[in-house]
Order: sequence, then C-alpha cells, then structure tokens
Amino acid sequence: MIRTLFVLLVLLVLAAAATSVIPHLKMRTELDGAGLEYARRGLEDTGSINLVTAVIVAYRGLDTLGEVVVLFSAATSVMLILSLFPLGRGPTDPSFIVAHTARVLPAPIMLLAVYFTTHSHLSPGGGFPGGTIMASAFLLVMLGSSSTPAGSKILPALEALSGTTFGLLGLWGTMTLGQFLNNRVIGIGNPGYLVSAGIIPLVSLAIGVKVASEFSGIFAAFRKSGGNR
Amino acid sequence: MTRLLVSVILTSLGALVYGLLLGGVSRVITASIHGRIGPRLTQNFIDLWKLFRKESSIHHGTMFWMAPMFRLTGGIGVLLLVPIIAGNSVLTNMSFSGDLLLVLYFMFFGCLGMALGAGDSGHPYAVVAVSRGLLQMSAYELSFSAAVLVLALGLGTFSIENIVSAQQGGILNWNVFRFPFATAAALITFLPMNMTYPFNIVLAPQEIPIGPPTEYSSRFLSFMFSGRAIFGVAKLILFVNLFFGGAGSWSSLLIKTFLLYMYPLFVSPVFPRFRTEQSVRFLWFVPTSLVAVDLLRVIL
Amino acid sequence: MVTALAVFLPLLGAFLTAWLTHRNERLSLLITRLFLLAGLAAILVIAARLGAVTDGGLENTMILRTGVMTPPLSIDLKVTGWSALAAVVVYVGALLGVGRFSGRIPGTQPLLLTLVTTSLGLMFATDFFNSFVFIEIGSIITIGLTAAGRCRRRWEVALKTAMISGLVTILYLLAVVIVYRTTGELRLTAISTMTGFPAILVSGLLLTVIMTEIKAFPLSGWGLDFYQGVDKNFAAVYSSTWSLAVLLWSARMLTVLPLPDPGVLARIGAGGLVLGQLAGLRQRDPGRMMGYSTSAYASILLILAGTVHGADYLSLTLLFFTFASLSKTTVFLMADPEEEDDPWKKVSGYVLLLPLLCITGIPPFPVFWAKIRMLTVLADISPLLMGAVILGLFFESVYIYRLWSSRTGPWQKKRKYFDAAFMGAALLAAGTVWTAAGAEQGLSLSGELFRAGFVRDLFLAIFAGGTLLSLPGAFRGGPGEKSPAVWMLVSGVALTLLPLSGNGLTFYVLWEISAFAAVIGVSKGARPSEGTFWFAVFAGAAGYLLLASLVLSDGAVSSPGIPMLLVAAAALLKMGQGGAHLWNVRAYSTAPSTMAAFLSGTSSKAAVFLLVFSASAAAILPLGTSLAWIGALTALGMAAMASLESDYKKVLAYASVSQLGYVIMGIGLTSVLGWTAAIYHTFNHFLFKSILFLGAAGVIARTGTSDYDSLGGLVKRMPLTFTFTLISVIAFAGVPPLSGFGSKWLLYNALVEQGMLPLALVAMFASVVAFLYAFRLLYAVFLGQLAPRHYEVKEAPLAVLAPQGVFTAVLMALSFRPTLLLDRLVPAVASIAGLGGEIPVIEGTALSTSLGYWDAWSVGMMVMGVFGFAFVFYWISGRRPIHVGQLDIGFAGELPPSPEEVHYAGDFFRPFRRALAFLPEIHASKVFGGIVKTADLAGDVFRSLFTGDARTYLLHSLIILTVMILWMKGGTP
Amino acid sequence: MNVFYWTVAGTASGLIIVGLWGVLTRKNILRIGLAFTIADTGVNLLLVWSGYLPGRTTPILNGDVPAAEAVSAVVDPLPQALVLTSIVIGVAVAALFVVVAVLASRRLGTADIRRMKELKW
Amino acid sequence: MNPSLASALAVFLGGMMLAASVVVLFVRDLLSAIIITGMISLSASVLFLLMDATDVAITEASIGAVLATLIFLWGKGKMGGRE
Repeated sequence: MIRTLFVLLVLLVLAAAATSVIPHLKMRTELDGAGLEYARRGLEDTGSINLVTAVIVAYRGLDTLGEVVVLFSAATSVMLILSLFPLGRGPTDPSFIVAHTARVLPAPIMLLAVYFTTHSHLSPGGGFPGGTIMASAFLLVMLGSSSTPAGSKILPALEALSGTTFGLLGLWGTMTLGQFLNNRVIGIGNPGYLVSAGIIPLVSLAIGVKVASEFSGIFAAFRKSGGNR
Repeated sequence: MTRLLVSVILTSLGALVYGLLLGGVSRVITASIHGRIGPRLTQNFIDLWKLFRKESSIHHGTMFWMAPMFRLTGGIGVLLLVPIIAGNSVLTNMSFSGDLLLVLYFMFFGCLGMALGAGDSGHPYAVVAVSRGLLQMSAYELSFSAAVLVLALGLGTFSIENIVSAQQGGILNWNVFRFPFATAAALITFLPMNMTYPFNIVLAPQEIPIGPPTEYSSRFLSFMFSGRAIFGVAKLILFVNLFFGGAGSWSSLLIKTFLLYMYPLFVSPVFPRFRTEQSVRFLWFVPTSLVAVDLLRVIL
Repeated sequence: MVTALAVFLPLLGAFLTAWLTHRNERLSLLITRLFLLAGLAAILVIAARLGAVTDGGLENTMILRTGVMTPPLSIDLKVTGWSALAAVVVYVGALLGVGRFSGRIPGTQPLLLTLVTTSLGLMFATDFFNSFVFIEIGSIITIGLTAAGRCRRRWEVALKTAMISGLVTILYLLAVVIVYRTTGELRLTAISTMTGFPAILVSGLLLTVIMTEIKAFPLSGWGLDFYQGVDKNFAAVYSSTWSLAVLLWSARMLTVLPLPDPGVLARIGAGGLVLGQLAGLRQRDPGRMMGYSTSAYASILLILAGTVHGADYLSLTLLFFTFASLSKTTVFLMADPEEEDDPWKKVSGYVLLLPLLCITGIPPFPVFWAKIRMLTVLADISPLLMGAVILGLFFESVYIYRLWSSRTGPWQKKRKYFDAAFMGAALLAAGTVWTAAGAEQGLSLSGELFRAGFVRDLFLAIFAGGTLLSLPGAFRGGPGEKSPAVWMLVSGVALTLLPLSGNGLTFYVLWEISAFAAVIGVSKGARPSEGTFWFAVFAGAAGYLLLASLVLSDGAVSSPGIPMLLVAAAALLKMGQGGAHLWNVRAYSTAPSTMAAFLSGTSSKAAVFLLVFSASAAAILPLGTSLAWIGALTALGMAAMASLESDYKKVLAYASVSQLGYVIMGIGLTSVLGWTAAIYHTFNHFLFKSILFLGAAGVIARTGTSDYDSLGGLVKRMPLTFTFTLISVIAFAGVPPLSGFGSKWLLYNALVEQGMLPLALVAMFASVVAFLYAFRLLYAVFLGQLAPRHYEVKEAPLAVLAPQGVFTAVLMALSFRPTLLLDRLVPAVASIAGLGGEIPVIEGTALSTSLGYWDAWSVGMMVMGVFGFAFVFYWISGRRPIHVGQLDIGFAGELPPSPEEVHYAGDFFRPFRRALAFLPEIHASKVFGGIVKTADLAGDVFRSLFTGDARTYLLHSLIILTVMILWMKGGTP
Repeated sequence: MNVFYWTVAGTASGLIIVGLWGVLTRKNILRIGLAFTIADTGVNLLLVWSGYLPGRTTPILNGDVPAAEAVSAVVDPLPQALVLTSIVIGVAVAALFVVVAVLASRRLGTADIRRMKELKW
Repeated sequence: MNPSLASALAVFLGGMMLAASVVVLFVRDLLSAIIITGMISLSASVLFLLMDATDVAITEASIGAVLATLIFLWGKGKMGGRE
C-alpha cells in the first residue's frame, strides 16, 4: 500500500514537473514543419491520395520496413520460444458454432482485407490493418478445424517471400534512383486510380501479406501449444 | 705497521689479563658480601688454563666451531676500535678505521657469532638463552644508542677521540655532568650489557647451565671466556671514554675502569631478577625516558 | 548501393532463413554465414572508401537515402567512418557468435541476422523516430533470444528486459511528441535546436532512456541481472552487436541533447562510475561482473559526452566501445552456458587474460590509449573529476581481476576455446598495432625523461642483473608451483627498459606491463589466490596513482605539488611502506619463491627509482620529514613483525619491507648523505634480499615447507645455501665488516647531520630488532636439530645456487671496497639539484664527514686478521675436536626425545610478544580489512538498490527522470 | 475546441500515469502487461493529438478535399503515420510479453513478479 | 461533427477511459481487466476518429482492441489461476 502511494506520488511529482511544457503545446491552427510539406507536396511526390499512406510507405518507408521487422522479430521469437518450450495440450475440437462460423465468414473477411491492403493509397486502411484482418480470417479457419490447417505449412514461405519482396523493392529504388524504398521506380500514374502511386500498392500488398503471415504464425504457434480454454 | 701489530697484541693480552683479574675481584667481593670464603683472585686464570689444556673436545658443526672465534674477534675488535688512552698514538690501535657508530655495530659481531654457535649446538637451552639474550640486547641497545646519539648530536661528532677531547679541561666537562641523564641511562644499560642482576635471566644459572654456551667446553670455552673478558674491558674503556672524560694516563684508566666495573657489584645484588619481558619493558622505557630529557635539552 | 547492401543484406538473409530454418538447419546456418560475410565485405568496402582506418576518416560521411525526397520529409541513413568501423565490429561479433549460439539452439538465425541489420540501422540512423523503431526491434530480439537461450533464469531476464523496454517505449514516444511539436520535424539534429522547458523535458526523457539502455549506474540494475542470467553465448553476440550499437547511438544522441550544461553529463558519469563500481567491488558472480564492467563503460560514455568534443570524441568513443565490446564478446564466447553458476569454471586463465586486460585498459591495449586521452582531458577540466574516474576504474580492475584469478582451469585444447581465443587475440593485436601506430603520444625509449648518469645506470644494472640472476631458478617451479619464468622475463624486461623511457607515457606503460606480468607470475604459486589478489589490488592502486600523476603533469612522470604526492604514494604502496606491506607479505609468501626473490630484490627497486627521479626532477619532495617518519616506523614495525613470524617467506617479506623503510628514510631527508645512503642501501638490499629469497627458494624446493617449525639443521645438508644466507644476513643486520654497515653509517650521519635524533633512534631500534629475526632465520632454518624427514635433503639446485654465488661475490666486494660504488655514487648524488647538506669526502678507502669517519677496508682487514689469528691459534694449539651429532648434547643425563621436539623454533620470541602486549594490536590486515569492509558496506548500500524486482528498476528510471527535470528546471530561469 | 483538445490531452496523460502506476505497483505479470497496454494507448492518443488541428479533415485528398487546398484542410499526417507504427510495435511487444509471462509463470510456478528476483544485487 | 458534441463525447469517453483504467488495475478478476482494457482501446479508436485519424482508428480497432485482447486472453488461459 505504501509502495502504491509512493509510486503515485513520484508519478504525480513527475507529471507536475512536466506541466511546464503545456504552454509550448498549444493547439495549432495552421500546419507547420514537415506536416505542412507533406500536405503541400505529398500527392505530387508520391501519387498517393492518402497522405498517411504516402508518409508511411513512401516518405518514411524505412520506418515501415522497421515496423515489419518488429513484427517479424516478435513473431519469430514467439514461434521460436513456443517451439522450444511447448505448453502441452494441442488443439481441441471446435464447437459446433465455431466450426460453422469458420466455414462461412473467412471469405468476406478476406475480401475486406484485400481491399484495405490494395487500396491503401486511396482510402483509409493499409497493409497493417489489412494484414491483421487477413490473419483473423486465418484464425477463424484454424479455430474451425481440429488439426492445424494446411495453410500453415506455407506460412513460412509466404512470410519469406513477402519480406524478401519488400526488401528487394527497397533495393530496386537504391539501384535505379539511389534512394532505398523510393516508390517512383515506376511511374506514379494518375492519382486516384488503383494502379497509381508507383510501387505503393505493391509494397502495401507485401506488408499486408507479411503482417498476415506473421500474425497467423503467432496464432498457429499459440494454437499448437494449446487452444484457448 | 709493526708497531701497530705489537700494540694490538699487547693491548689484547693486557685486556685479557685485566678482564680476568677484574672477574676475580668481583668473585671475591661477591663472596664476601655473601659471607662466603669464595674463590681465589686468580681462580679465573686457573679456570681458563684448565679449559685450554683439556684434551677431550667435541663439536657439533661448523658454526659451533667458529663461534668462539667470532666471540674472540668481536671482543678484540671492539677493544681495538676504541682509543685506550687519549693522546697516545700507539694505543689508539685501529680506531682510525671507524667512529663510534662502527663500535656500536661491531659490538654485535661477537654476540651474533656466539648465538650462531649456540644454535648449531642443537641444545634447546642454549637457544632459549639466545632468545632471551637477543631480546634483552635489543632492549638495552635502544637506550644505550640513544644515549650515545645524544652525545654525538650534542658534541657534533661521532669520533670517540673527539668526544674524549671535548671532555678535557676539568671534571665538569665530563659528559657525566654535561649529559647526566644520558649517562644515567647508559649506566643502567651497563647492567644488562654485563648480564648482572637484575638482568641475568639470560644466564639464568638456576635453569640453564651457563647461558648460550651451554654445550661448549674445553678449548672452545676458553676462547669464549677470553673473548668475553676482553669484550668486558673494551666496554669499560668505551664507557670511560664516552662519559667519564676518557683516560689521560694508565692510572686514570685503571681507576676509572675499576670503579665502573665495581658499580654493578654494589647495585645489582639489591634487585631480584627480571623476567625477560619485564627487563625488556623496563629497558625500553626507563632509561630511554632519561635520555629523552637530555635529548630535549640538546635539541632545544 | 553498397551501403544498402551492407545494412539490409542480413535482413534479407533473415527472411530467407526464417523459411529455411524449418527445413534445413545446416543450410540455414551456412546461408547465415554467407550473408554475414557478404555484409562484412560490403561494410569493409565502405570503411575503406571513407578512409576510416586513417585517423582523419572518422568524420567522412556517406548517405543512404530512403523513401522519397530528402529529410526532414524522408529518412536518411548516414554512414560515417566512425560508424562504419563499429559496423565492422558488429559483423565480426555476429560472425564469431552466430555459430556458437545458433548451433546450440536451432531456429535463432533469423533473429541474429535481423539483430545485425538493426544494430547497423541504429548506428546509422539520423531520424528520431526511425531510431525508435530500431530500438524496438533490438529490444524484441533481445527478449526473444534471451528467452530462447539455454539457461535456467532466462524467464526472469527476459521479463525484466521486456519491462524495461516497455518503459523506454513510453518515455521515448513522449519525447517524440514534444520534439515534433516544438521543432516540426524528426531529424536528430533538430533536437539540439530546442530551447526552454521542452528542451529540458526532452533532455530528461532522453537521458533517462539512454542511461537505461546503456546501463549506466544507477539505472544499470536490469543490465546486471541481464548479464548474470542470460545465456552467455547470446551475451557474446549481444555485446558486440546490439550493445555496441546502442552505445554508439547514445554517443551521438548525447551530443545533440539540448542540455543547459553538458558538463552535467560528466558529473553524472563520474559519480555513477565511482558508486556503481564500488557496488561491484564485492561481486562474485562472473556474469554480473561483466555487467558491472558494462555499466562502467556506460558511465565512461557519459563522461566523454560531457567533456570531449569533435574528432577526439569520435576516436575515443570508438576506441573504448569497439574494443571493449569485442573483448567482452571474446570473454563470453569462452563461457560454457551449461555451467549456470560459473560459466567460466573450466576455462584457463590464459585464454581469458587478453580480453580481460583489454577491458581493464592495461597498456598497450587500445582501451588504454583511450583511457589516458580521456584522463588528460579530464585533468584539464577538473582534477577532482579525474580522480573520481580513476577511482572508479580502479574498482573495476579489482573485480575484473577477481574474475580472472578464479579461473584455475587448465589450458584445454578445445577447438571451441581455441578459435575464440585466437580470433580475440588476433583482433586485439590488430587493434593494438593500429592504435599504437596512430597514438598521438608515441612511445619512446630514447629521451631525457630521466637524467642519464651513474644513478640511472645503477638502477639499470639492478633491473637487468636482478632479472637475469633470478631467472634461472624460475624455470622449474617449486613444489606445487608452476614456472613463472615467462612472466618474470616479461616483467624484468619491462623493468630494465624503465630507466630508458623517453617520456612519462612510456614509463607508465612499462611500469604497468611489469606489474601485471608480475601479478601473473605470482599467481603461479602453490596457493596463490589471496596473495595474488592483494598484490594485484595494490599494484593496481599504485598504477592508478601513477597514472593520475602522469596525466596531471603533462607527459612527465611527475611534477611538483599534487602529482609528486601521488607518485610518492604510489612508490610507498609499491614498496609496502606505511602499512601497505599487506600485499608484500601475502604475495611473497604465496608466490613461487624465485618470483618472490625477483619482486623483493629487483622489482621493488622500481619504486625507489621512481621516487628518486621524480623527486630530483620535481626538485623538491613534499612530505620530506613525514616520508622519513613513514620509512622509520615501517622499518621498526616490520622488523618486529618479522621477529614474531614463523614462516620463512613471510619473515623475508616483512624484512624486505622493513629494509626498504631505511631507503624511504634516506630519501625523505633530501640531503646528499641521505640520498647516498638510500641508493647505497637500495643496491645493498637488492643483493642481500635476492640472496635470501633465492636461498629460501632452494630450501623450499628441497624440503617442501617454509614453516620454521618443520625446518632446522639444514646447514648439514645445504652448506652453500647456508653460507650465502649467513653472509647476507650479516650484511642486512649491519654488522661490520659486511656491506650493510655502510648503509647504516651513511644513514646515521645523514640523520644526525639534519638533527633528526628521534628518527635516528627509531632507525637504531629497528636495526637492533632486525637482529632478532636475523638470528631466528638462520637458526630455525639452518641450525639446531635436523628433522629426520630431511635427512636425505640435497643441496639447493644449481639454478638458484649459482646466482646466489654471484650476488654474494658482489656483496663481498662491496663490503670490503664500498668505495667502488661510492666513488661514483657520491658525485652523482651531489650533482642532483635541490639536495642540501654536506658531501661526504672519500680519501682512498676511507669515507668521512664532519661527524665521523669509516674505513671499510681497514675494518675488513682487522676482522680478517683477528679472526684468522684466532682460527690458526685454535688450530695449532691442540687436538682437533671430535664431531658429534646435534642430538649428542648434555641433556641432564637423558636422551633427547626426538629432533623435532628438541628444536625450539616456534614462538621463538615469546617474551617479545609479551613485552609488546601493552600496544594495541594494529594489524595491517585488520586496517585494510576494515577499509575493504567499509568499501563493501558502502558498495552494499548501492548494491541494495538493485533489488531484483523489475518494477524497482522502472521506478529508479522514473525517479532519476523526475530529479533530472527538477534539477535542470531549477538550473535555468 | 480547446475543451476537446485539452480533454484528449488530459485523458492521454491520465492513461499514461495510471498505466505506469499499474506497471510499478501491480504484482501479477499479466496485469502489468495490461497496464503497459493502457500506457501505450495513452501515448498513442498523445501522438495523434499532437497532429490534430481543429476543423480539418482526414488527410486523404479525395474529392472532398482538393489537393491544392490540402495545406489548409487536412490535419498533420505525420503523427498518424507514427502512431500506426507505434500501435503495431505495441502489439508485437505485448505478444512477446505475454508469451514470456506465460512461460515464466509456468516455469516459476507463480505469476507474482515479487517472486521473480533470483537475480539481484 | 459539431465541435461541442465532439467535446462532450471526448469528455465522456475520456472520463470513462480513465475510470476504466483505474478499474483495470484494481479489479480482482483478470478476465474483466482484459476485457476492460480492450474497451479502453476501442474508446481510444473513437477518439482517433474524432481527431480525424481514420487510418489510426481502423488500425487501433483491429490491432489494438481485438488482437491485443485476444493475445491477453490466450495468455490468461495459459497461465491458469496463477496469481
């Protein structure tokens, strides 16, 4: 109890000390700095209507590569750890409702995921939510079957393929334009169309597949070492 | 060179005779104090001769063998390094080779040799005596050398000759008056130096036959006795030189040394014997404190 | 393109192996290695192109653009010569470790490869948020690989690491918010333009993040737990990849932090160094020691960031961290992760020696150059800061030493150890050559650091002669000992070069080499642990004091004032004076006997040399009389201790310290006579102590014991050894006619001349007490009863006997003709400026001062004459005595029971002990034990911060953050 | 609009503080994980908040917002991009954290963090 | 959206989230804590929407709210009743 209060006190003192920063964080009414530049020239530079995607995939593509690597490392670690230290108790038979839901739902979910992934430069969404939703479709499939689904065998290959694609797309930019992950290695086309914004859709797809395979891998690993009780 | 050699031999022989004689006197006097008849005055000469002539003789090893030579060399060496009569160029002997410091350190020569001999004998009592003797020596040397150093600092010299000549011109120039406390301390150390009561635990006649030379007999012992007699005389002369104005003539030398030799006889029987650690502590503190008084006088 | 390849090749490899590793582990490992090699090649090309190996190339830059447009819109990766070299280390470390770690645990290659890319990315990152992403990847992989590692406590470590990284995430993102809102962009360089409170807040947040990530005290708790609990083979990879990357990234971050006063960093670092290393002092767990060492380097980074700038900063950070990382990797590679409690249990100390020396910064290893440069800079800023840093480094070296010394495993010809050791050694050697060649301050063996002349040559002769003559006996160790010959030779050569050193740095380097070689030599003894430890500690302390003096006096060994005091303290420690004898006694008694002879006879003279020349260069000796008093009291106290001691080698050790006390006394007088006495006695001591210890070596080699109670009567079996010992004993006791008296005579003359009678008295008393142990030594070992088990003992081996003979011959020559030495010594000393007092006059064989005179030749002749006469007289005056055995004694008619019982050697001077009983018992061991205990207690206070509860560590970070913000806020209007 | 602006800021800061409070005081490691998630949510809110401008729209330049007027019509896209990354990172770390926590509690037989301090001092 | 409505919604949601977060720390049942954390994430995604961050809202809803909750639920299941 004393510890709880003491910690709270420390945190409050810290917060109080930090309050002096408030005057420096007043609400902006005009864009400035990098944000201003993105808004002004983002479309022109990248051909992506969605400026967030423009930032994520084109301008700061390296961050996104890093993000993918974060996921990759976490998933690899989780799979590694769970394969080294299995928790016992494999998959259990799915209940009736789950089994049926799992047969119906994956297809529409997959559709949504593909839309998110491929239209990242046009509308909200993008590779990450897209990939996650793909993974949830996989999760459903997995929950619906008592054995590990056949798809999980190709997961590592999919993972390697998408990751390598991402990396090679990046190096393509370095080779041709001297700039890693530049999306303009092919023409940026007409903004607003599906095939536009250079390699952004491709990268998004790679990201989506990568994210999906990583999360699916995690799910598979979880599942392998015992389902949700 | 020849003169020096003759002088050396004569001085040594003279000191031997004088030393044995003094020993005889002391035995006679002690006996009369005790109310005994006691030995004859010449008993020491007889003993020495007897030992020297004894046929059977054993030794325990090289160091045992060499120890009496060490002892003798130590005694004669000290004697030779001390100028015997001030101003007598012959009787200064070898004193040109070194000053008071040399004499002080050379006094260890004989002790060390004897201790080694005792050690080599393998007799535990001999070694016990050595242990005690060394400890007591370490104690009295502290205050004795303190007294000597005070003289040296006060008179600005380590040379015995210079110390003697600084005391000329009247009895009040004697160091005994100029440095009374240092002299007193030195006189106290004179007792353990000669291993008389109360500092005779080294010899401890009741427990250990004769101290370190327990295992010695015959000719070896005669050498040791000779060494010890000569060493005693050398010490007397040294004291006289240092504290009592030196000796300007044979007569003053004999009188002064004789009186100095007699002094323990009248002091020591009064005291009981100290245990080793008691004597060590006594010698560390009492005479040294005395010297400290003179030391402060000299420094201030 | 090459840059992109260098960075991203491992990542591609990771994607590939993630797939492969499920199918073919061996192929996967091969691919891993191939990708790493390719990446290494790429980064080597870059490093070459940037000209990074030459000194100026560290700042050359190569940009890898990513995304569209340029920063601040997009993200750059910037490779400098500096980071390229570090990247090389990352690759090398990964290559070294990947086989070992992933070979044991399948499926880890993708993570290791990703870690390499991430490390490079972080080192090259120029964007604030980009760095964050890399940090997250690094943390995740660290957690994952920790959890995958084969060690019992992996879960705890992984969980703690995860919690720390969670906190770091939050703090970092808060900083991102503030940076972006106030500067409008996310380049790292933008941070430095911030002002006002946001600057303070961001500095606080980032400093906390950095200190936590680099494990700087007091935020090092998790790092300590990490290194203790983690799989050591992973730690090997981690040290030179992620850990290095974070350090170098932090090094760049610290320079852009908008701190009101960068000096704060130095103070935080120095404080952390002292307190953190103090906490590490009592550390026993080897893994945790490595953690503490890491924390020391983290503090060093803070110090550097606060004090050093520009090219210096680059080269220093690079030197410190790359080589420390590499060394750490090498150390961890040799660990056996299956041994949980002590992973280095079976490792030979030889294998660990090189990397550990490099970590501690012993010359000539690269870290040393960085260290001395850093200290030089610090000395200009604040000597106090420098002192703190030196203290901290000293603490570090103590536990690193402990880490090394407990490695008793034999040299195993396991390939596993071999390749690690070999590669480590090769890399370190390359680094050494590189730094030594480029080192700003070159080493030089020609120059006038020490005034050439007789005194210098005399010391040269002592060092060279002592080494040569101690060496033969060292080739075969005594019972239970290993041969210290190699180390003695190394130490001796360094010593011999000492007087020739052309500058202070050279001197220090040689001094340290000599010291650590001696430490290793000592560790070859029969029961080395404690003695070697104390020797190492004191030698280390002396070395660091010397280092401080060197740095403060700008290239000379010393200069007037504080540096001279430091040098004096170092010399006193080295000579065991003033209570520091603890090490001498313990080291001499446990070292191989010949090593002890070398240390006491030869090596200790280095301190005299140092003191003499420093004092003469500085023209004055501070302390003066107090120094003399220290010497006098040491001489007395140690003589008493020697008398009461019953171990042959310990007695000699006490005696050695006691005798050196006279030297200190003489030097402290700062008069011609005093210095003549000191140097004369130094030479004397060199002779007789070498003889004594070599004699002891012979005795111990033959009997296998150094206990007085078990020895005795050996004169019958080892007459030559006895003769030599006897002569040297007479010499050191100062009994005329042997050479020791000369020292005494000169010394008393000097003392009385200066009017220092009390001092003279103490000296006199000490020399009388010396008789006690002198006799006891001769008696207990050589005289008295010979124990039956020693009946068959042979004379000492020729290898120790012959050198004794040589020493004795010189000693005898010096005894009878001291003028051989004094003829040259007196004028040489008289010509030293700053020495007062009269100059002794030499006429023929006689020496005289205004006080007295001494003619060694005629004394010698007299003694020889009288002794010869007595001898001859005895010989001719009667029959030869019959030789009988030692047991044939007058024993009150009884048969003596047995030689052992009759031999009276134990507690020989019991009355002396009784007489001393009134003194309070002040044992040096107790005093130093007290110091150690105090340090331990203080260390425990700081150690107790690290409760092991991860939440506590997080709380530390938050408290530090709060304190820093409040502090900086208060500091600026 | 200021009310909205500062409410979000307050909520975000509150979540961070409560989250850290939980991290530092809860004993169950899974709950500590939850507390981290809460603090992360707070941080993400704060990030998006820092790119918020009143009366503007999502930075998607479709028909509603002409590209030429983007500068005065959309909110700052950069913080949003950063938050996307941050969310993914958060969940990745959470997944790893949970796995480690599960294994730790299984191997050590407890989920109490106070009993996971074999390594200390 | 009407600014004042947005403000009101923000105040309401914010208050709920803060209250919920404290509940997460102190509620006895871990399952409830996990569900409530998921709710907080969902509320956050509403706030993201209010701040014109559609992408973020979608991502937070799918990843932060659903995925994280699933993971924690799995974790709770695996940990069993160990407290």
